[in-house]
Amino acid sequence: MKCDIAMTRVVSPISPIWCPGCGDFGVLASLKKALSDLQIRSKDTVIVGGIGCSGSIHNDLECYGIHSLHGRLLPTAVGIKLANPRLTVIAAGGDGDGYAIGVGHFMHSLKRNPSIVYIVMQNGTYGLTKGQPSPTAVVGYEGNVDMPFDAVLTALSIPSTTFIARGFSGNQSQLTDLMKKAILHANSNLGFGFLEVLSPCVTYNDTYKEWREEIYDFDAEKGYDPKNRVLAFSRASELVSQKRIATGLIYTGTAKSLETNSLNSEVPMALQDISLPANIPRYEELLRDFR
Amino acid sequence: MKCDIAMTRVVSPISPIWCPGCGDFGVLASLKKALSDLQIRSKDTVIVGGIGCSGSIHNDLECYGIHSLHGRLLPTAVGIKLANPRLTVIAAGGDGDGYAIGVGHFMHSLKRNPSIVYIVMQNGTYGLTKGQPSPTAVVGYEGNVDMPFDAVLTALSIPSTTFIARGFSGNQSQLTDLMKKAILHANSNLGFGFLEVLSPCVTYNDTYKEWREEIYDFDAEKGYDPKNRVLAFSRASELVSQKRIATGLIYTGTAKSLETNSLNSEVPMALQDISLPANIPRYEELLRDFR
Amino acid sequence: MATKLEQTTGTGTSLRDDICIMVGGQGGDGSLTVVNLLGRVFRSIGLNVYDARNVLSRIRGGHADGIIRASVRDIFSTGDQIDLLVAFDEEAVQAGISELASNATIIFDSSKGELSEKYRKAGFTIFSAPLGNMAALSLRKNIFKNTIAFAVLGRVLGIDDTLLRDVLRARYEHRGKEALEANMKALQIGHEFANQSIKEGPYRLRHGSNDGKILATGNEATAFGFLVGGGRFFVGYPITPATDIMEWLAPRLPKFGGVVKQAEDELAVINMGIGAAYSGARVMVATSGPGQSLMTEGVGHAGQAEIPLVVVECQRVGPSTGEPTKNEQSDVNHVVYASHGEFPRVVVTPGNAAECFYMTADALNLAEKYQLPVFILLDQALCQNSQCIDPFDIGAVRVDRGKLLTETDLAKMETYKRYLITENGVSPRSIPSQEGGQCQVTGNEHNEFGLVSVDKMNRLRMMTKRMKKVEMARAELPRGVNFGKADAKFGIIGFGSTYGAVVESMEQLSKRGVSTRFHQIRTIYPLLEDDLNAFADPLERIFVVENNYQGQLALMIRGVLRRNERIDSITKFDGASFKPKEITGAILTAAQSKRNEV
Amino acid sequence: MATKLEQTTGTGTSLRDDICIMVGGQGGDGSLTVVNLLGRVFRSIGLNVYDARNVLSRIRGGHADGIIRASVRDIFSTGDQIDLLVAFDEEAVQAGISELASNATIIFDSSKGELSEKYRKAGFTIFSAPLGNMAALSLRKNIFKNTIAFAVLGRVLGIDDTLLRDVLRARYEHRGKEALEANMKALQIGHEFANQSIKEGPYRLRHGSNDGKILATGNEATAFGFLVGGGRFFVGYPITPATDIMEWLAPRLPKFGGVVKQAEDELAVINMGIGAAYSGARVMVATSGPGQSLMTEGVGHAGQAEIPLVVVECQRVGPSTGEPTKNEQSDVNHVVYASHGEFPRVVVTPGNAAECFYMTADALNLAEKYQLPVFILLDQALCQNSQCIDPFDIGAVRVDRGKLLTETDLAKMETYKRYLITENGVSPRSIPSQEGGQCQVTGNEHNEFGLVSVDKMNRLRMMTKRMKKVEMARAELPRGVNFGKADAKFGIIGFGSTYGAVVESMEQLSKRGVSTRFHQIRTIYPLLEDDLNAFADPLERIFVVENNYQGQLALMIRGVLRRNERIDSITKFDGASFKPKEITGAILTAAQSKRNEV
Ligand SMILES: Cc1ncc(C[n+]2csc(CCOP(=O)(O)OP(=O)(O)O)c2C)c(N)n1
Ligand SMILES: Cc1ncc(C[n+]2csc(CCOP(=O)(O)OP(=O)(O)O)c2C)c(N)n1
Ligand code: SF4
Ligand code: SF4
Ligand SMILES: [Mg+2]
Ligand SMILES: [Mg+2]
Repeated sequence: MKCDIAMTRVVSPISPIWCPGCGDFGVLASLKKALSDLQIRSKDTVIVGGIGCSGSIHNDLECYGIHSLHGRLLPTAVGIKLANPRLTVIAAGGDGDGYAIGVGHFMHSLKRNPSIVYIVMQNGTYGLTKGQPSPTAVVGYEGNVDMPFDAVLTALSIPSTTFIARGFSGNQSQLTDLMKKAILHANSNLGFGFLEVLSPCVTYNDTYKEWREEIYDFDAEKGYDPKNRVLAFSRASELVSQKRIATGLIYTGTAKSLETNSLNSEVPMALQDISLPANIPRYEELLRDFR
Repeated sequence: MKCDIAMTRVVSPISPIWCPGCGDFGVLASLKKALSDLQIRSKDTVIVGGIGCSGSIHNDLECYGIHSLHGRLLPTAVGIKLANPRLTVIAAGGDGDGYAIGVGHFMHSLKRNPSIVYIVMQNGTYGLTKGQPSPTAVVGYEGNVDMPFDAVLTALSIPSTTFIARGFSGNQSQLTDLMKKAILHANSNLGFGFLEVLSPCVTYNDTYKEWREEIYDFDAEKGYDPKNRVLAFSRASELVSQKRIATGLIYTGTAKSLETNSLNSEVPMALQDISLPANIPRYEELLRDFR
Repeated sequence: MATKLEQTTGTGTSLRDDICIMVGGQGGDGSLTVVNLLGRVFRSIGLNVYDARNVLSRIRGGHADGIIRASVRDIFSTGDQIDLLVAFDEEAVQAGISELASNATIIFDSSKGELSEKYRKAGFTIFSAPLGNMAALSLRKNIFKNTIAFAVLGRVLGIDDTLLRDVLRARYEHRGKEALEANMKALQIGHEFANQSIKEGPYRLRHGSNDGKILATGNEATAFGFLVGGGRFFVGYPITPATDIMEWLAPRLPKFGGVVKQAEDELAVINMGIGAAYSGARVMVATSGPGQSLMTEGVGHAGQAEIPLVVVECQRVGPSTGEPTKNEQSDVNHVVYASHGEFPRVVVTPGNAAECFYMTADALNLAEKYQLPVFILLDQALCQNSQCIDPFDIGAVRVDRGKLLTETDLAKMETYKRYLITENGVSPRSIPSQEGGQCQVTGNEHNEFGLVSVDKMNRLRMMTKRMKKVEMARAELPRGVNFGKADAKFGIIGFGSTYGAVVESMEQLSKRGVSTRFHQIRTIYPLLEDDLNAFADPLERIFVVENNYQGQLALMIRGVLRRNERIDSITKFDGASFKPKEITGAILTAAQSKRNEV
Repeated sequence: MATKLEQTTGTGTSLRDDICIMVGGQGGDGSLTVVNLLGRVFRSIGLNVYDARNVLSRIRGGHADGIIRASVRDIFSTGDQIDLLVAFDEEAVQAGISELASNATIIFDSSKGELSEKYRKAGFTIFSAPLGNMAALSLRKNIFKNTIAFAVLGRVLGIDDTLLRDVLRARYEHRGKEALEANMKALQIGHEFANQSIKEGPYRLRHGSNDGKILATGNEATAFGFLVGGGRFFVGYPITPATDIMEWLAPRLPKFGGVVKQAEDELAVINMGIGAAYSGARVMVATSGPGQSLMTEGVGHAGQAEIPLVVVECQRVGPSTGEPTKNEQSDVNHVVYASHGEFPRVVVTPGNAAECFYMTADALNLAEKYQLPVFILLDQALCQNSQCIDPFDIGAVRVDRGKLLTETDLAKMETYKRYLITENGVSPRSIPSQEGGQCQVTGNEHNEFGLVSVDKMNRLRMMTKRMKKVEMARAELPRGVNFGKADAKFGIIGFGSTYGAVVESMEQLSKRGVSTRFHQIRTIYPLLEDDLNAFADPLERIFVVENNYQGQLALMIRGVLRRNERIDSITKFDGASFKPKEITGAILTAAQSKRNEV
């Protein structure tokens, strides 16, 4: 990401920890480009990383970065956003992080519709812990017996979801485009920009080839209407049963965002004057409740 | 439940802790009837309760009962079933328990398809903690701003779900019927019998009247095909957008059960001979791995 | 159906400057409403009150009672015995009988039959009437029996009818005309019946002069302290006995530009809290034991990532789901030691509602000044029992945000390092949106920039930096308060709600010729060893009073006190708070026996 | 490109009965493979080995190294210094330099340039060759440099070429013909190059007589102990350094009718474990600090509901995500005190792989006999370092399921009470499917039938019953092991992997004229106070050695030891294990200075 301030002044991002060829490089590149194209200032951007190979992505950008606990990046990101809704908040982590240990928060974020972006780097495995099956693992992968979780279908099942997309690390231009759309969605206070990225783990689950074949790109389909939830569900389901994978902007709709629903102050909480003198008279009023 | 052994010999179930009129009485009554009609022996039945008003239901039956932690009844139930798949395992708890703190386990249970029954007493509120909004609370209830969670839609989004139904505590005969179906489904090793029950909280959220009006009963619709997942989703979604609620047997399908997938022994783990002498030669073989 | 008020064993009127009343029946009988009304009455006549509830973890049915004590003096316990019992059923008498004074009065609802002989002890005055039936008959609702009982109580206590009416009106005024009228009628019915039987009530209350005082529970005071201390972001998940804090704040915080969020579970609670605090808001979360257990990983994360955060832990009976509505202090070890690895934390323990207010406001400062999690450890009795205290001195609160940088500060810096190693371990903190403060924050071990590092030297320096903060904070942590005689040979150490019972026990002991000194601990981690030793050095024996099984505080104190063979443990773990006489008894017994080596 | 093997500063051959070798480079360079191969070589010549890894929490890249020590004696540490370093890059030399012996040998891969002057200390013997380039040139893959290095190592150590070939073949035999051939070719290339430069290698190894020994990590031994102890249900969630246990069991447990499940998180892990244990299976779960934090509520539940459960906690550097691959012992407080409320638990601490095996099998008995959670507290070094030990004596294992009822037992009973109050606190247990054993099990406080109760008397009896079990278990908990001279004045107390370094340090101290006695704790909760005091009484000073910052064990011991001013803490918290000389140094320094009051 082309930074608006001198980079070394703040911190020299380390080079990514990923294996050569890891899909996450593509995610990072797209994210950098999207932020830079949208001219979002690094000082106003917070990247919230999960725990996993993917969850180190915040280290490689020059924004504010916070590494949350395994599976907890979404509540962390929501807290950040509520305290200061002016920020561009991007949570980015792995599929184990998001769909296994963190799936409860995923469901509730889909439901609350906070105006943040959530990027899941899906690789069908737990990379950092050396290749155990993640919830998206296919049957047979490393002894996995469960049918894979399809986050797009599940996101569609939550009536308040507003942005559901899937990209592929191997398709940079589409991925960058989807990232920009997700960021614009969130930054326009429209709600939760959910973007799953197929991001192969070349070391433990190299799926580049399969995925290239399995992808069905809705963006490329003329006349596909991403505003129709039921249609999106039925089309995506159909693809799942054909062992294919829907990509592109799959659904976008409207619902009130969490910030619209919960916040009533012009000044973000993080920036308010909380000093005593400013508030004494109003506090004194509350004392009455105790009389 | 008409018990097959003298009840006082084991334990006198206490009388339910519920407020007069609570929907949970209806759930208990149906469950008793279902177990008794199916002639399932109390010694082979385990009821796993959650934490909440609803989560005390195991106390009022004379089977084996275990009260798990708030939100953890599903993993507890799955552990029980895996250790002894011959048991009839019924997890029963509240909507706060199941869809808020426990929703991660709900998702993974839907995915794994364990052959247990899961009854959620949905009342749109946290009864036991005095009426805060639960994930199914409607917008406006006690300050709730989020759109309600519809577990049926979400269950439909998981490709390996095999039994999805919704009953109403105010409709005993249908409820009993659905319970029997769910139990038979699980006990035939077909997988997860998910049954949400609309069970009004008369104290904090008395929805008897509204729900009677809002219910749309698929069981009553001639020609409704519960085998078509996409159709079920589209019909149920439509009802949601009309502020109506789908009830009845909404979906049933097939996928391998967790037990089929994971267990390979005739004798349940819980009943195996684990004494040393029986196994020494085979253990000795393993010693070789360390040479 | 007999509707007369029967009185047995009259005893004449006694003038009281301290009285304790229990009102009990089935959950939903409205016992707690009577307690609440009595509180208003007592406060109107200048008395201090203290109340406690004894309810089940269920919404309706099952025994439930409330206790209210009124006194001309400051009180922070329900005392040793119940003088007056209002029982809506016999189960309530059974529940109260062991605590009744030998000359107690019982107002008994005989709708389901007269009180059994076995409860009619000599010395008791018993007023018996079918209150429920009377209510059902005249007002069609059994529930109005509680207002009838309130009327009878007024007479028994010699309270002016007008005052009762005023109090009742104040409570029901805003609940619709119908409710108000029915209750006023119930009051009248009660009075009429009382007229028939009670000529002169058994009690008269001395009026007090507590007009300036306010009434607050520890939870309310904590919530208000948070607001006044500049707290703006509260996130919680319902759990007894912590929920009140969320419910107090919910309608109020948004008026100050803040937000109250109910999360999906306590894992989300602590991590949303971390996010908001990192973002720059002043944050508090509150929970009880089970929720605290789920927050375990999160608090360690806050410690390691150096996030300022206040966590209120409202203890109840554990372990596991335990007894949700009952009192205990058994999470000391848990908040002091929980979470893997080692990180700085502070645990403070207010002893009454006033301290809850001031110490919460200050906890926010401590959290920000030292960039660490600060726990406020409460217990159910402190959380939920109402108490009379001096009005909160709002002007006395300070807001100190510590080394929080401004953009101007940042502009002057060559390089910004979030985890700069400094003299006192605290690194200047930027918040997102500040130009030049961009940095990495992580729960992995990291270098000064916040980048992951496993360098051994770095590890040593970072651990030392972080742990040092606790030592640096020591000087401004809430110090223990000493009570009692400077030359006493017996010492008592306690924390939280035991404060009230201990103080009364000291008086009792003093009357028995045993003079004592009490050190009320207000920072339980780190223990302020110097203060403790200074307190303890002159003492021959030290009794650590706490509501748990193991004597958790006692064990901690043994680790830091000189001559620790002087320490005895006084514990109670049956779900109830200490009564003063229980402490008195334990100390007297111990005083008589020879010193036992614990 | 120069492909000759350059040697600087030859030193002649030294005959060793103990040698320590480090192999380092970037993650993915195959350093650990070389270590593994060396292990096989050394064991073939009858030596004991002990290895350790130093890797980052990433899959490829970044510095990674392995250390292997071989000795004719029993060894459980990597010792004090590295004799021989194989460095695939200069970073590896930098990483190892501070630990190199003054007369160390370095085999350096010069593909990216010669080793800097600053690392070429006098006394070092340096063999330099472009190993990577050689591999790339001849075999088209840089990665074969590790096999080339292995060949060179063989010559440097004076190992017979045939042995190297056999070992290499054994490893690659099952990985396809191509891999095998390429590696054999690499070996040959290495040997050819060595032929040119190394006439006589700097080392000769004395052969040992350890043929009967096996090689195991603590994790493998724990997993096997679980299986032999009758464990059939294992559930986990991947986390370093615990995952190996799950991975060892995954292919093996199902063959015995058991199951290994990977759950969605650690909350599911502990609760599935509880369910399966309740159901009647023998259950173990394993995790590291972060997962243990998430299990906090669950372990309290197991304690309260009286569920037999074994929890393995593989400590790593904390707090929070910390340093996942590094060694620490900082979760002592956490496993001993975590979870709200009070419940019985046991925490055992094996010190080597043999103890891991036996103590895990026995932990299953303890859990079932006393119906409580038993923690096995390991640390990364113990978990993952391979060590040579005597073969597990399978016949010595006992399976004791405690008071587990049969249907016949139940048929004889009038009434079955799951939580019957008994002499020793243990209630006979039924499992589902047993007729007559139907009952309620709950984490709420309950009566003997398992029905929820808040009765005060019941609470007192139930708490006492449960807590008593720990006291009852004491007699059969793993006792500490004493080493050293009975008349020593200096004592050492430690647990877990520090065992190896302590034992070597004692020898060093003895050579310096300081005789010591060592108490290796194997039950850390409850502390076996009598044993500890018996050990400590004759001692003048006691050093508690542990890998953490606070001296957590030392603080616990202070609470139970007589004359606790004798206690000193020796801690280390930089992510590395103790070296014997560090302990020796600390004790010598302390011995010289006057006794310091901790
Ligand atoms: C509570 C907890 N449990 C387990 C771990 C160990 N852990 C670290 S990363 C990871 C999984 C990573 O998988 P994923 O999120 O898919 O990321 P990837 O590495 O594949 O990008 C796990 C289980 C942890 N850090 N914390
Ligand atoms: C970890 C934890 N957090 C919070 C609670 C408090 N709690 C008890 S019941 C309950 C919610 C009950 O709601 P629901 O599951 O809908 O059951 P209902 O009472 O409505 O039947 C909560 C939050 C708890 N017991 N444990
Ligand atoms: S292990 Fe897989 S996910 Fe992790 S960095 Fe390597 S390729 Fe990427
Ligand atoms: S509070 Fe509501 S859910 Fe609970 S018992 Fe009463 S009616 Fe039922
Ligand atoms: Mg992944
Ligand atoms: Mg509910």
